[in-house]
Amino acid sequence: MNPEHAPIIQMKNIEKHFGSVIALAGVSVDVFPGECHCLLGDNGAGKSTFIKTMSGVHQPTHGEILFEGHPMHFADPRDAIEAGIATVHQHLAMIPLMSVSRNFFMGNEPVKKVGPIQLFDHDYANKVTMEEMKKMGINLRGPDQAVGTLSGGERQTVAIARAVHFGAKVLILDEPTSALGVRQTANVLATIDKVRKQGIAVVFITHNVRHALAVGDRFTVLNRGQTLGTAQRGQITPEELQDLMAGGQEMVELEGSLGGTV
Amino acid sequence: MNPEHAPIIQMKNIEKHFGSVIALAGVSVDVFPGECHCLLGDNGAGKSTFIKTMSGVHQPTHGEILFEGHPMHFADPRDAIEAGIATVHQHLAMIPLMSVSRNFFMGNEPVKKVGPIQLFDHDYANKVTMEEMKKMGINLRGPDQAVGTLSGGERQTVAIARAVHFGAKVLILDEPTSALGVRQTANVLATIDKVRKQGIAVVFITHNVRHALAVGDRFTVLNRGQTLGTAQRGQITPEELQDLMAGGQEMVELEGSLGGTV
Amino acid sequence: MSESAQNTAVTDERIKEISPLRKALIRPELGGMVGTVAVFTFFLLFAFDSGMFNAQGMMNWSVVSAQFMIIAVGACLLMIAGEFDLSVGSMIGFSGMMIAIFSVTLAWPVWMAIIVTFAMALAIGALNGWIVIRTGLPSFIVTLAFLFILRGFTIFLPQVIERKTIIGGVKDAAEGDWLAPIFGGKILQGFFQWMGDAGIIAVFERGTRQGQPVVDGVPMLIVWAIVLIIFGHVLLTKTKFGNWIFASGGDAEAARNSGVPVNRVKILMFMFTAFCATIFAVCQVMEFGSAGADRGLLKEFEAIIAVVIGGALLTGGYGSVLGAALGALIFGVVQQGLFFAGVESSLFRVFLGVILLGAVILNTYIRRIITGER
Amino acid sequence: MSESAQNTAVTDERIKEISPLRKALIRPELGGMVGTVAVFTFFLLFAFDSGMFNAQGMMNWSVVSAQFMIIAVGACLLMIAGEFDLSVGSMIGFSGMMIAIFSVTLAWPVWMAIIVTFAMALAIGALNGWIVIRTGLPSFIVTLAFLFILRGFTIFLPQVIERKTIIGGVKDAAEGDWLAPIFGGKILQGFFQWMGDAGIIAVFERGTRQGQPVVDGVPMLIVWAIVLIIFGHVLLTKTKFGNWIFASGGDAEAARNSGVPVNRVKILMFMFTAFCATIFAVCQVMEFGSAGADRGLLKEFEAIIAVVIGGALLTGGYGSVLGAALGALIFGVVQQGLFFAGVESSLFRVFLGVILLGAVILNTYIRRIITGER
Amino acid sequence: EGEKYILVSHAPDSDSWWNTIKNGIALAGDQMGVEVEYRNPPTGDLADMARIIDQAAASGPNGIITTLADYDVLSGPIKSAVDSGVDVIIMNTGTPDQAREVGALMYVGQPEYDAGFAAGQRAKGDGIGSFLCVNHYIVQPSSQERCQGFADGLGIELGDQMIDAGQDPAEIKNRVLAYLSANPDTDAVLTLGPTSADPTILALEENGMAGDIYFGTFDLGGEIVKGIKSGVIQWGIDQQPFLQAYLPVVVMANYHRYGVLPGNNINSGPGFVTADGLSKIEEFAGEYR
Ligand SMILES: Nc1ncnc2c1ncn2[C@@H]1O[C@H](COP(=O)(O)OP(=O)(O)OP(=O)(O)O)[C@@H](O)[C@H]1O
Ligand SMILES: Nc1ncnc2c1ncn2[C@@H]1O[C@H](COP(=O)(O)OP(=O)(O)OP(=O)(O)O)[C@@H](O)[C@H]1O
Ligand SMILES: [Mg+2]
Ligand SMILES: [Mg+2]
Repeated sequence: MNPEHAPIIQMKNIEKHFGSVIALAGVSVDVFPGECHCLLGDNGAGKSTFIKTMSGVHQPTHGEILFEGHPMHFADPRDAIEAGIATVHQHLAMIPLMSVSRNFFMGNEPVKKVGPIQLFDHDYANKVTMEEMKKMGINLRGPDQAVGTLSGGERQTVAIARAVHFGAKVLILDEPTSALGVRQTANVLATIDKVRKQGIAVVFITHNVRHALAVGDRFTVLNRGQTLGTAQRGQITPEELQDLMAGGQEMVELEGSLGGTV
Repeated sequence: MNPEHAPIIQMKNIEKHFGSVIALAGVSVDVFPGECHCLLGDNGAGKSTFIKTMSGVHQPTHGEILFEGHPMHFADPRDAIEAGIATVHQHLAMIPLMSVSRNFFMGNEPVKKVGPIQLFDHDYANKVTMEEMKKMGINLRGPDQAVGTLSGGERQTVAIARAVHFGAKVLILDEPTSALGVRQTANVLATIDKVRKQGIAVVFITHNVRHALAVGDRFTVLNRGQTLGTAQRGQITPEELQDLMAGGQEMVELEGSLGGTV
Repeated sequence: MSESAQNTAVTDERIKEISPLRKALIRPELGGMVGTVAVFTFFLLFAFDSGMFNAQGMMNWSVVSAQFMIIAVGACLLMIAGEFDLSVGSMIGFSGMMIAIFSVTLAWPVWMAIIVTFAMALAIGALNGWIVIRTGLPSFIVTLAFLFILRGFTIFLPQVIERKTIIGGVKDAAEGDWLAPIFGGKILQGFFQWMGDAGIIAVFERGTRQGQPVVDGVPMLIVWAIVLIIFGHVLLTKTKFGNWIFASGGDAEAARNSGVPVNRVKILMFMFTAFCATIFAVCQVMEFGSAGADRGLLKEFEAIIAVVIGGALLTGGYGSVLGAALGALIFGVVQQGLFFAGVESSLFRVFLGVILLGAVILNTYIRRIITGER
Repeated sequence: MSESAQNTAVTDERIKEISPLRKALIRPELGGMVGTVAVFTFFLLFAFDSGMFNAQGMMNWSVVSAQFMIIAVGACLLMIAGEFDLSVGSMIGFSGMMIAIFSVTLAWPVWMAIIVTFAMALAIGALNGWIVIRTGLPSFIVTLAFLFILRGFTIFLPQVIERKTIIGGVKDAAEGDWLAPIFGGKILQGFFQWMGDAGIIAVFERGTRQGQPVVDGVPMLIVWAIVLIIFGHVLLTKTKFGNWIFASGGDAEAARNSGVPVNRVKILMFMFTAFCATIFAVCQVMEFGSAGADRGLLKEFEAIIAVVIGGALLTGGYGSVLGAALGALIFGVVQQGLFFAGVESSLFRVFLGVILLGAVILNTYIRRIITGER
Repeated sequence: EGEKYILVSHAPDSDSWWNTIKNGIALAGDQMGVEVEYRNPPTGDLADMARIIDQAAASGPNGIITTLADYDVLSGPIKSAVDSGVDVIIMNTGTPDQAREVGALMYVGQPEYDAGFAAGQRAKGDGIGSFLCVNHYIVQPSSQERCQGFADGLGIELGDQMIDAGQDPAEIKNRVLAYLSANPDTDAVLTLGPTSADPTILALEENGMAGDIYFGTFDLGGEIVKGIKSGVIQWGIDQQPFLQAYLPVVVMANYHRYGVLPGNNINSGPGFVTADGLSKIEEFAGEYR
């Protein structure tokens, strides 16, 4: 981790209002290449909303986004993807009726030329899909299996594999591990680790302190649309982080009755 | 925990085929009142399918279900609900366009009599909804807020609160904590604990070993549609359980690289 | 925890102030209300002296609107339950024809003809619903098939039986029947006579009815419309069953998992739609005394249009009966008003289309402004 | 892990054996294929000697089916993209009328009339799509509005301009035009003449055309149908854009988040539907030489029916162009076959409805048997 | 001066034949200096037409000119209009008796059944024993009366000789082809107006029966006139819709201005149009003829 490197994305004072609901009330976060930035916080804290402004799904009501130092206005997700931001959304971005390989390459279809016409290169797509899914520990019946017939965790894995495969400079993962089994979770965390080491910036949202601590370099905690501050790895103990994530409220009684296992 | 008590639900050798897919290949599980039975297992192991046969959503292809000692055939979820089985499904059972209180009482609407006509008692429904949600640590803007405007975790909490409120004899929770924040998770676990102590049987599906260990009395691990056996609390160490959940595969290398934090 | 809970229950800093007025306005029928005001303002300004607002003119658009309302109530509840019915128009034709065949050709007593027809219509509605439920096909396709089937029988039967496509003489058959006046009669006749005598409304100048008021009562059609609206509104918003209707349309799978008898709800709503269509048909046959193969053509669209103008979502799970009733009112007033305003008749459809589009866009737009969603 | 991965990639004990045949059958057009076989078997058995399968008869139902196919291809792609268009029928009327007005009333060269009409139709299609995208309204409502608006203009314009509702004389105007034969001409005439001379197909025995073969060529309508089917099929299954069509219809939000330009896809599909409708209209006008205000009535339903019979999902995201083409073939053969078989013609609609329902149920049922889903 | 007359028809928007009617009242309106309006139920639903007559009466015109497509449905509204002081003339459909019954001033038109019957008798004279009736608007009662009258005029059963042809020209054409190829010994074809006649002409040209099969039609139009001229069509029955629209306006205007009224009903048809003397018809077919 080179201390001199500049942030690839700077989110400055982002606000986002939905009608009368203020989902984000001024959040600033810097994302550095080669680092995994964990976004933590309570349900409804605004994490998903925040990363959606980063990936072009929402336009911020106020505030500025700098990408590689230049102000950026993403009109829609396509712009963000073209700029090199790959996102796995909490509510999946998969089409249930389409095959795994069509889903995998959706928006990034490989083409082969047949004369003057560009055709979808199904063979290549199928091959790559099977390979990538195998890498993640999922064995598909075939690349033309419909996504709708996969279990929740399997779908999640397809989405992550896809983002990693195309993930250019920034990879955003919104609670990627929440539906995953132990083995798949380990795979995803290992993938994050690998990707980060390749110099890609990762934004990782989770409710699981342990997962965050396993791969995180920086931790930002959101609470009710505001940031409670960013800490670097080593500056904060797991217990402090856990307290922050719960909004600093009295967890003691519960913890006591359940034996500190949360 | 009375050792003489009889199981409330006995699932015997349940098989479930979807066309050419064998989702369950003979799973037997007993559920006891006053106990929390944890169902664990990899993605696609068949956990959701299994509890769906228990709650009347699917009919098993083979096998028998005994409820309080009598053979039971649930033709649809309504039968199971009437028998006293409340379920929170992994894919939520909420209607986004309807208000929280309408959702809360869906299928169990309170009525008041006005002359000969039975009317939906909105006042009562609103009051109860607000109270129950407050108990779970969620503050609603109002009972007539649409569920679609809640965050994922908030919705999950509504579903759990509803099942607990009406949960008669058996409460089935399919990955209830996966989308929840630390505080809400603690709340749900505490709720499971409380419910169990009231003599209700709880079936709890999770991927999180720590959550399972916090409240589980028995642990059944499914793998590829078959059961790897059931263990009682104390008979098994967390490490063994974790290994079982991952299908007993070599987690060592991954664990090593990530510092045992999964 | 409990402290913060109480605290935030009182105020939540993340929520901007919403005025109670605004809150009261966030309801499906809002667009319909605004549209109604707009439409009346428009015609009061541009067609006031065309006779549109004298007694006769008002009765004219009231009756037309009441017609739309009757079928809109059925279509509305069905749409909220997540389905729709394209066979409404054919059902109107079919039911009317059945009554005429039973009472005129077969010379049954009219009350029996009416009751048997209702039974048949309900059975067909149930069949529609049953096929939709059992096959999982979209109701669009199933009811489209019934659109053709019912219309086909409506043309075929009278032709085979009577060798014509119109069967008349129902009025004579209904003379003295106890059930017929409930559909074809009028009420408040004394009141209108008094208004005529008092010079408040115009009276006939010549003919057999000289001296009688031009409008001599409120047709039962209007009474039925009001009854159905009240029934539908109470059913939808105030009862357990209403909650099931919303739930079935919002997400059938989720509702089923929560113990809502979705199949029963949907089938009942198909039957209710058929019931409304039959009320329409019976009122029409009793008023005009004949049934024709062309009755009810395209009425299904008019019902759906009224419901959608009234703020319901085509995809189900959201809407209101009052909104649908206002939609029907708008539709009726616009349709007749265009005639009163003397718009070139071949342009009528163009106006209809533009107004439909305008109303629906306005509807969405207003809803968004007020709820603040984007 | 890698060991087990390779292991299970080869066999998965949780999956029963599926024969390759069965696997090959699991495709949207399966129902259409079975339906086609069933329909042909039926008519071969019951109407073989009615002239349905001689050269003339075959040309008869081929032309009708080709008509359906042309609009079904557009409707199919649009439906897979998650929208549908109720204004197809009105668009057919409108485009035809525009060509007639341009070429006859304004006396433009026919090629110019055709090109300008195509441009207008594409613009209207794009407007349809743009409104749907911008307002988020269901396409049902938006295109229903255009159904009325376009039909209204189709009635209004010729009346204002020519004081008639049928404008004829396009055939004379098209004499010698270079573009018109591409829509109204016939091909393979030499081949058919040869077949007639060789006695393979019958020749006229009386009348003005004695000695000529009863079928004297393949109309361009059929050629267009084939071209559009191939184009649509390749576009949908073999290109990047095809993947976008599926994605837009399957889940627009998810597709958008993945970088698919959903709006562009949908608008283009609306334009393509309008394009197909205009091809239909031009072929018709060139064949019949006149344009009428009532052309294309109810064609939107026929297109949708064909597509759904062909196995597409009304809700989008699933379907096939080949299926839609088979659906159109079934629809055309059944319709004409009933006439050949001499079925009482006022029962025609009843049969149509029953067959529609039967075909769609069969479709679903077969799919379920074969895929094993319940 | 400035009287207002409203003509209400039973035809759906798209029926092209009614165009002549619109042109007829427009011309009469111009010539007489009165205001005229044309109204019709967009889908052809007669119950909607009854509402339109109510509405027309409520808007207070001097007179209403209307068809009487179904006595049961329309007599009530028409009587109300008459009673509230609006003068009514019945045109096109209905019978003189029914017109008197509802209190109309007079009837101008061609009784449909009678016209069909006359045509049937004429065809019988030409040796016809079987026919095909191409009905493009089967739900409308008058369309059926024409076919029925024709069959009765021939003295045969109508049976299934009437087909529901739909309104799409390609479908009409192909259904005619299908029928004729399944029933090749059909003697005659009867069409009910330009909508069914134009595609039928093409169908006959295609299967080579043009000029060979006996072909009669109701109501004139551009293609029909050409067909008569070229001998494909033997005759067209002209009910002179122009007069049905034009005369009532003139009669009513004069009645309101000077109190004069013809003492009898006017039969505008049936007139058989054959290949002789077609020039004026040719010029104005579809517009005033
Ligand atoms: N489209 C929207 N319209 C209105 N309110 C919204 C919308 N999207 C989000 N919100 C509100 O904004 C707040 C933040 O939501 P968000 O989904 O960002 O939370 P989160 O931190 O991702 O929660 P979770 O951990 O449960 O996923 C919530 O109160 C939610 O109700
Ligand atoms: N309706 C269905 N049709 C076909 N296959 C199905 C269906 N439902 C489930 N399956 C298959 O059955 C297997 C078990 O699925 P299930 O959802 O029960 O897994 P799970 O243990 O709940 O996984 P997760 O932890 O990811 O939720 C999966 O391989 C899935 O693809
Ligand atoms: Mg979130
Ligand atoms: Mg599961």
